[in-house]
Amino acid sequence: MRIRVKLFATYRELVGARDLLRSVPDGVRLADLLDGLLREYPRLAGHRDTMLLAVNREFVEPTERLRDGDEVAIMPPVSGGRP
Amino acid sequence: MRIRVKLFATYRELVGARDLLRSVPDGVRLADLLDGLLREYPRLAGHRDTMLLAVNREFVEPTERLRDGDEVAIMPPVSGGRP
Amino acid sequence: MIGIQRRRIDIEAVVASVRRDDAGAVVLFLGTVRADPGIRALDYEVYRPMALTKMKELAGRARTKFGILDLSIVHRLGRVPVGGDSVAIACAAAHRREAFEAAAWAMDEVKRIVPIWKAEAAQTKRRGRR
Amino acid sequence: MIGIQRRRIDIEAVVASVRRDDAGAVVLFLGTVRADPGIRALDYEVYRPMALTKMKELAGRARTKFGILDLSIVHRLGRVPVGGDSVAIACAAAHRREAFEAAAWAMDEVKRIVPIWKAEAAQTKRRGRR
Repeated sequence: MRIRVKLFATYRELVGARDLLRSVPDGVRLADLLDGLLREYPRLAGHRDTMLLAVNREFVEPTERLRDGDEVAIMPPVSGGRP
Repeated sequence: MRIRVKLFATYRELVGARDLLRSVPDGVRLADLLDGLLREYPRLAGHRDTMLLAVNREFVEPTERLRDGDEVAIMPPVSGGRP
Repeated sequence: MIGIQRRRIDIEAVVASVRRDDAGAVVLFLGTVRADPGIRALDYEVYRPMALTKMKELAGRARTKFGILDLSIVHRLGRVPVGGDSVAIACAAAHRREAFEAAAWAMDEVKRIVPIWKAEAAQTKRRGRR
Repeated sequence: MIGIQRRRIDIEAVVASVRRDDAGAVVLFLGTVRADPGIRALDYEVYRPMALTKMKELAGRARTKFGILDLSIVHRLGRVPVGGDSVAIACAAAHRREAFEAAAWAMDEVKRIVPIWKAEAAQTKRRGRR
């Protein structure tokens, strides 16, 4: 399966790319894709617990199963600042 | 002492005047002036418990002592409506 | 900016009156004349000098109580048609929580202690709605 | 009105987008770029299609949750100078309590679930403040 990965804000800077294309085996979960990316880009690893994950523009859990052509977004927490 | 009395909104309509001038004895309290006005304008009497009272543009209690030249305002509760 | 006026409220001007570079949040509240059954307009009556004094006082109290940067209040006087703004309150603060709280509190105070009364405007013969 | 735009936010237009004759209250919230030490501007980055979807969803949820009449959200993208509005939320309701609550809730939700990030704009050589 071909998966498009989008990176935003500080993660885009850490990885040095805005979009990645990855091939993964059928039926893989988002967590598996993510494990591979964190090995590939160790500077992302420290953010694993706080990152927001979306598939096709919906927030999902890492257990989400991916399908061919999915758009995965890996995002830092949104803009924040105290209320 | 000369006291100027201002009436607003529904009270102005009930009394049929926007301003009244009244002479009262020295050292009289607002409550005494008010008693006289309620006798003079009985249609105001039913509003006694809800009316707002001010002397020289400050809210006061009916026990407030009046002084010559004071401007007394007798006002319905302000515009209201639920929050 | 504290004001009582017959003319339409310029909301850009009310917002501009509280803007500051150290603000991170501005809240504007508009009280508008609602099309309740039979209502085409409201007439606002004001005890002007006392209303202005009370509005200034409550804007000052809002600054102290909520730690906001600035607060403006402008109220209409006379006839305001359905859909029109009868009152505008703008508040600037470093953070949004206190801007919302101060604006809501200020409007409650306007309704509680500022001598302004509304009455249904006399009906005209026209049947059409604005 | 739901929007993400590079150009300045027209606050009159955002307010106008929620006005209705059955509204008695309009609340406008503006998130503005605050002059924190060393900050001259912020750069906003957006995951646009997802951000638009989430903004539409949360405006719909606000209508249901608070019983408000309408809610608009407009966010800036790109560089916003100190004093500029980065986001505007306008809300119309029959009564003010729900207009304040819905606008405050909507802004919390924007900060929580709408994929928009801010970063300090790169410093220029100029020393003067705007």
